[in-house]
Amino acid sequence: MKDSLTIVIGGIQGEGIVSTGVDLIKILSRLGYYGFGSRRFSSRIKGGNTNIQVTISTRKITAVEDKIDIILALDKDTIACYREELKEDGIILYDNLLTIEETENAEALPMTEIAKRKGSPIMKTTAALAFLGKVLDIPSEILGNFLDNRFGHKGEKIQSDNMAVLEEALIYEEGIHERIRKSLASPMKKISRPVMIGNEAIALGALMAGCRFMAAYPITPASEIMEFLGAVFPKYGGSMLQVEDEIAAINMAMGAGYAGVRSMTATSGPGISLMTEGIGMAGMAEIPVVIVDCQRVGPSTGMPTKHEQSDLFTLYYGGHGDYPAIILTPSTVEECFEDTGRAFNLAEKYQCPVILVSDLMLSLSPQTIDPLDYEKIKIDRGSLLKEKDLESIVDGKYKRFTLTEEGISPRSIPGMKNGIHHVTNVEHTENGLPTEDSEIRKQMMEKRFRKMELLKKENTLKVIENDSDFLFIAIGSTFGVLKEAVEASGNKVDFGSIRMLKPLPAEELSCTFEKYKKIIVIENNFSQQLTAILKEKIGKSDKIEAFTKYDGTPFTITEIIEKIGGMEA
Amino acid sequence: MKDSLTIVIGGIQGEGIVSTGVDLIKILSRLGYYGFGSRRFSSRIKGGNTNIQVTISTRKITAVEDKIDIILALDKDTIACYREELKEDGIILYDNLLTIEETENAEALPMTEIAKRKGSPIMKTTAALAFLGKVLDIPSEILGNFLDNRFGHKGEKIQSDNMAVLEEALIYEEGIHERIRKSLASPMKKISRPVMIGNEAIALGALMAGCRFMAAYPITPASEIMEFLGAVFPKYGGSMLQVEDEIAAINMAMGAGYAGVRSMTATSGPGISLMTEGIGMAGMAEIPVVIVDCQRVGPSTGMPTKHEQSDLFTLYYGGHGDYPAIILTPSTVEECFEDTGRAFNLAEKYQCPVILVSDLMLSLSPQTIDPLDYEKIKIDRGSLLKEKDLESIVDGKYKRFTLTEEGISPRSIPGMKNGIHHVTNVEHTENGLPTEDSEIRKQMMEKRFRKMELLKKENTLKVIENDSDFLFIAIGSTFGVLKEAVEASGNKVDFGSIRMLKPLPAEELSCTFEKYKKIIVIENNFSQQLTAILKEKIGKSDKIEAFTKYDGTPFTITEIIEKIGGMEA
Amino acid sequence: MNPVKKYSNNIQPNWCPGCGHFSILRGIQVAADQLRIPNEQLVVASGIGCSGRLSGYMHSYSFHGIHGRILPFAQGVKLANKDLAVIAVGGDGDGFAIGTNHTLHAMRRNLNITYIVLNNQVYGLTKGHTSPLSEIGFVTKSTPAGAADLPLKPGIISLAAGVTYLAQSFSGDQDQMIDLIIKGIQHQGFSFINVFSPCITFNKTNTYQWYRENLKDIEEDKDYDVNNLQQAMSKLIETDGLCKGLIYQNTHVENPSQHTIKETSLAQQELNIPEEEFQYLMKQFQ
Amino acid sequence: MNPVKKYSNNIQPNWCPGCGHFSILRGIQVAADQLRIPNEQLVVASGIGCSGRLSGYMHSYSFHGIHGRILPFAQGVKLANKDLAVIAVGGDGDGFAIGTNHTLHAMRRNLNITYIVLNNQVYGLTKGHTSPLSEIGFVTKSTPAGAADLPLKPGIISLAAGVTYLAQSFSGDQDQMIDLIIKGIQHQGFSFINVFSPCITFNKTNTYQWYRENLKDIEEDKDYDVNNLQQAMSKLIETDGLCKGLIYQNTHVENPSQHTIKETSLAQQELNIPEEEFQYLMKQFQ
Ligand SMILES: Cc1ncc(C[n+]2csc(CCOP(=O)(O)OP(=O)(O)O)c2C)c(N)n1
Ligand SMILES: Cc1ncc(C[n+]2csc(CCOP(=O)(O)OP(=O)(O)O)c2C)c(N)n1
Ligand code: SF4
Ligand code: SF4
Ligand SMILES: [Mg+2]
Ligand SMILES: [Mg+2]
Repeated sequence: MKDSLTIVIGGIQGEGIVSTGVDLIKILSRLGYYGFGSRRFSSRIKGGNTNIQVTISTRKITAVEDKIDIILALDKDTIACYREELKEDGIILYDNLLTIEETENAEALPMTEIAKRKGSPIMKTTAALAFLGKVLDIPSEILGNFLDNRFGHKGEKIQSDNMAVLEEALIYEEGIHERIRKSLASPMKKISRPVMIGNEAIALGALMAGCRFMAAYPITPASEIMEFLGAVFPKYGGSMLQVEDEIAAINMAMGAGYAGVRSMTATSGPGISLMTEGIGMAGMAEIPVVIVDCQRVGPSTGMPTKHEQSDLFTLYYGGHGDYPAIILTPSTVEECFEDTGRAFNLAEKYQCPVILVSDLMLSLSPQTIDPLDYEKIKIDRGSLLKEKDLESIVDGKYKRFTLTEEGISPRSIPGMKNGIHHVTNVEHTENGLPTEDSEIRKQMMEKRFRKMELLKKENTLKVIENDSDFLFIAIGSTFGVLKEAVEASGNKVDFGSIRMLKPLPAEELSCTFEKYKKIIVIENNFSQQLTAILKEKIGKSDKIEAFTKYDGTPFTITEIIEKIGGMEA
Repeated sequence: MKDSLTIVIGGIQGEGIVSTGVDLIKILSRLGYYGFGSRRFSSRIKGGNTNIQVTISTRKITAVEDKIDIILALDKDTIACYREELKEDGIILYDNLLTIEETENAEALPMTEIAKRKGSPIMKTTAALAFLGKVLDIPSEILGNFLDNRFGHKGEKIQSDNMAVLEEALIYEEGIHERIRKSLASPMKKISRPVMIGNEAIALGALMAGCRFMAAYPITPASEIMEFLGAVFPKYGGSMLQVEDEIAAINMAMGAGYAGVRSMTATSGPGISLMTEGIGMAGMAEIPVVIVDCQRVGPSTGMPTKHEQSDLFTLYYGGHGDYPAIILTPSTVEECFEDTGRAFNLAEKYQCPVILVSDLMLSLSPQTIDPLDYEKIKIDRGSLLKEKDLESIVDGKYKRFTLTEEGISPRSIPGMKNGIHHVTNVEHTENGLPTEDSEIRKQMMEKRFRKMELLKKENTLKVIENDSDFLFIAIGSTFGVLKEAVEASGNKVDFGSIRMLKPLPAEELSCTFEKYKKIIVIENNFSQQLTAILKEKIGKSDKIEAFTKYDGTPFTITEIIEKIGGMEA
Repeated sequence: MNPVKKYSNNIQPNWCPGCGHFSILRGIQVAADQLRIPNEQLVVASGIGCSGRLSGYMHSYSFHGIHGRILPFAQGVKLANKDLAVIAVGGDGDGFAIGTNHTLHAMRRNLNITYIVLNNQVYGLTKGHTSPLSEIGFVTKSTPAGAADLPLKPGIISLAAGVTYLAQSFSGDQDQMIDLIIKGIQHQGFSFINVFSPCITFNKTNTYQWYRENLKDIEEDKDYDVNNLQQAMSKLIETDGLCKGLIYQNTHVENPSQHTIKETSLAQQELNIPEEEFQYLMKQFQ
Repeated sequence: MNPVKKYSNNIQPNWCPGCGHFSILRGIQVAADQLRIPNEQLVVASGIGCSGRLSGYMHSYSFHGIHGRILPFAQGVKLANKDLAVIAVGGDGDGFAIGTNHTLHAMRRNLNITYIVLNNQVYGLTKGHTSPLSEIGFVTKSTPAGAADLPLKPGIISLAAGVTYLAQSFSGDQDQMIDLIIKGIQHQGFSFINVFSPCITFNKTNTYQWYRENLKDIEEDKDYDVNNLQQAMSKLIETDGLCKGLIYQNTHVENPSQHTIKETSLAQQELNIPEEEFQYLMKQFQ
């Protein structure tokens, strides 16, 4: 009986490999287990190996484990890629149509064969799931129910064929699971939990936060956000448009934001580069808008299906001229949900662009989560005026950019009587009219940045203390790996994450950093981007150290454990 | 007899005010004086006040002085704007059509009147020049020759009318200059020197460096570069194209660079934001290309005709993913010329984008320079292969991105036999083919950044030592103001400039900074951009301090003198 | 009230005296008045250029954006609040150089907004550079040997992109212009009005005089059928784009992107989603 | 040598078996062979998309750029070295969504290059999103209720932009395609070939079968005059863009932007300017 098991499911791209992995996580989540899946895929549609590594556990997990208990192979590459990582007692289940070197621990199973016989070859993943179910001792009704449901909307034939494949596989060689059973300890609570990827949590967060408009251009690994909202918006009176490019997307989102709708766009690195000018406009014109960046490998087209965290510099420092912007950096699926909610509130409160940063692993890794908390998202529209607030104002005299102490100017939106005003992206007066007066220019710059001072007081660092002299920091999906590594290494170091990167509460961080001998920043990029931002803002250059990886793959738990070990020496 | 004089010429935009100022500098430069002009203009075509402040001196100067000796006013605003700055013995010469409060030091002169009588009203600037000539004791043949030449190509009528206006103004009230003469001491050498703006020096530098292609989109304050090259290229077998936008400009320039021509584009902030993706591609595909950024006030459309230095962040850190780029920051017109030459050599040597950064004041301020040195630009095409170098290579086996020790891979260009290769902006092998291999990815990232290590050894800091504990640093046009301020304050502090911002030779800088109590960085932006970059790269956060101005106007000499004074206390 | 006063914020435009853009500003003001659009229900959004300054002279909600991107912005406004009257304004460079992509896609998207191009066939604000609409041989600071490339014809391009309302007009003919703007605003879908608007400072070729001599008035042709796409295209090809009047209108095309929006504007939607609904959504993830 | 071999770098394309793009790759290889273009004189540049992978299978100089920007890049190559044969390749999204601006301006600039769009009316590489060329009602991941907006018609748009060579073709008809690519390369100016190229994975509407049934072959019409712009436009409007063959060619338009370049290519120019010449230039500043 183990507390956790790690399974790799691999095969040819385009044959439903990833879905099979997600199905497995969902099925086990219904039984009360937690699962986490890490995908490996290529920038091609069909052909080539793809796989998903899934760790199932009795406790909540935030990354996959490195060593593998079961390889389920629908192609040869999967075995070649993962054999090295197989544990000593690990097993390989493979389609018996593959010719591989026979070994003790390898079991040939008639996956395609059964699929062909009872349905069609593509249903071999159903057979695969059945075999996995047997090995893992999943009750067959659970499997049956799940798949019945899953194929329900695909038409009767597909549904019944799949069920036939399932049944046939389940009765194949009854005793197999006796021989190679991999049993998991009982879950703590036998409750069914949701399985989500970060992008779904972001989209759901946006919906709950009152976002009702999205304009976007497809790109890996961000497209799921537009797909989700495109599907659900009609029901809630919202609208998602796929537009001609990212420049149109950000500008259309700003137009909607200006006109009073909570609006957003989502993209990845190349799209962020194209949105640079637009984001600056949101800063200057004080338009609330939310931009999601799901980072992938750069520079340029880079490795579109691989993981990296290398847009931090451009998000933090990009865009000509100086303007305020807020950057949130959630590091779990739950935080993706909550921080998206927060993003829309901040955007309206501070009237500026808010960027929510994810990364490929956070955006795309399916995982069991504890049910999301409805209460976590409360809509607060900031200083948005109501028509009655404007009653006392003489028509034409409303000051859209009035210089307030906090820097925030109450905002009217088109349609409101007495709130009429001009907005220009040229430097402007309180009335919003263009000016070249140097005194006004100075005041307006200071006003726009004054807004950010308020935010700097908010808590952004989360630290889990283990009474160590070393603090490990990571953002995005890397935090999940770090967490697992620290726990696996016996909680030897303190660790944490920064949830709001900009404005960076330098004082709070400085204070916290004071306590440590070294701060080790773990990040997936070459230029030590997060480290550099911390050094610039906080100083203490000698204390802050980067641990980076930039080969397109996320950190493994082992790599971080080794780094933790190294610190002790 | 004074060593220097400062004159403001002002009037309505669109009436040739700036040209009159430039003419004055040119005329005096022919006599051996140095001049420096600082323009003030609006983002409109006709109407509104525009003016140019000109300092004339017997020694080389790099900024205008603050206090004014002569106001030459063709409108009332000019007087209102500058009266405060007039020295005690200063005088005002104004068009007698203006109704202004009469004062002791103000002289009404019939500028428009004479222009109308002898030619047309627009020629009042010629009358103005004549009156200035009289006050400054400029020999009338010199004036005559200059203007004759100047209007030569505008047609006979315009030429002769202007000459008539000149004559009439010169004979008007013979004795006037006796009363209000402002005499300058004799120049050191009576030689004629060129008058240039930074943009002309950049364009000329590009031409001399072998640049033969430019694609660009017009924008203030960069357009003069495309205009100059558009005019001269045909003669030297080059081509300048105004294209549909900045995205096309950078991509077309890259296409030409890839195909073996030294090529460039030039723009300002908004264009830089749009080029962000393209610049990253040059980094990834290792294409030599030169991008000039003439900074203006941001963010967004900002103040298009005002001065700022606020693109440093985006140039330094902008663009998704990590890629190498070189940033040069000349601070005088002469350096604009030389550094542009250097930019093209660096681009080919290091096969990456090279950004030359200017600012509105450096780009547009007309000034007398010492003749540019032909020898300063020597074309070096780096590791560009010749067809014969490829003879031994088997067709199809050439490795465009071969992993060398220095990171630089010898480059073939289309048309070369045996040099055939693929280039992709996806991560690639040595052969240039796409790969998702994490080991190769790592090697390629390291290769691309290894190139920059070589450059970090090059000297980039220029420091003028005055045996002080304080080092003042400025880049771009601010350096010129700093220089004048330090000299005027009696050389009380050390000062200098950084000529290559990226890669920043952190070691050299760190070593130099070690010697000082404080390093004061003077810059025109809100976010202390240069200061932040230095802090990030060099540490020593407590020593480095920013002195900023972000109201759209450049520093005055007095402001910096005061800051220098403050350091002593 | 005087229609111009009603929609003017009393700022003196900073255009050169005689600039064609004055006439278009007035045209929009008069049209808004005749249609009795409440000031607060009107949004005038403009790009960057001399033309872009127009929005800054309106007494209405008005927005002065960045170069070439005003159409996506204006569409966002309309999508957010379908009850607003949205007019987008820009220069020929704004709409047919840097912004061409958005111009075409806005036309095929066919939202119910009006787009007016202040077409002077030159870049005014940058002090005289060539435009993609400048004629071959046009000498500017950036084309010292004369513009080399075939000019785009906004009318032809927009028909090709599927525009459902196309009119061309001239700053020197206010009456027709006002009429065409009114019809454009009334049109249910995307209306595009290309107004030839002389730049008296930097375009010495396409002057008021030149347009008077060269623009053919389509309304003089009694047989002309504004609903006939083929005929409209032929007329434009035949006149090399130099014609004015209502050239084409198609009232049968829906604007479905906009129809995804229910009766209530997005900006007026209830934002709070009840907890049961949330739990229902969460169920999908099990 | 086998023409395909001669221009192939022997990398197995990673397209789905049956993808229309295979046929176009072969078409380019055969055309290059028939025109005897030396491998090292050929530059094939492509955008991003499944289509964009094409350049990576050529044995020639080849470049795989960024999404939507391959035409400016390809024009830069040609301007730098007019002796090269330059073929730009991209998807329908690449050329008519994000890249539309460049597509139109490349056409009016009329440099002597060939542009081939691998038009599957869908985004293949992002796994099935709508394209601006998708038909109304087309259901994709991003248009669950069906595409809402009028599709752009590449043929109509390009005629409107002044293209001097326009052909449409079909992956399922290699012979005609090769012929049209050859003629396109031979055309002195910008040649555009819109090839309908089925995406068998994500476009279940516009299949091989569908194109076979719906594409009208212009070459069957003996009276058709390829030099008549009006007729070409009418034909495209009439067939709603669904026709193939050589649709329009204009051999009378110059490509002057290119003519600014002297006999010698820019890439072969002498770069050093003699000192006297420099001094002469400096004199202008006094
Ligand atoms: C991204 C960007 N590029 C360039 C500019 C500079 N610019 C301002 S207006 C303009 C063109 C103006 O021409 P047009 O659109 O025809 O308007 P007009 O001034 O003629 O009315 C340009 C290139 C800018 N503001 N932003
Ligand atoms: C700036 C940018 N935005 C988005 C993407 C993602 N992307 C890659 S290919 C593509 C579209 C592919 O469609 P198409 O051009 O029609 O080519 P196809 O794959 O159908 O051949 C998109 C949106 C990108 N690479 N770069
Ligand atoms: S420059 Fe031309 S377009 Fe601009 S305001 Fe003057 S006349 Fe009008
Ligand atoms: S997804 Fe479509 S376009 Fe892409 S390779 Fe497969 S069939 Fe071809
Ligand atoms: Mg214009
Ligand atoms: Mg496609």
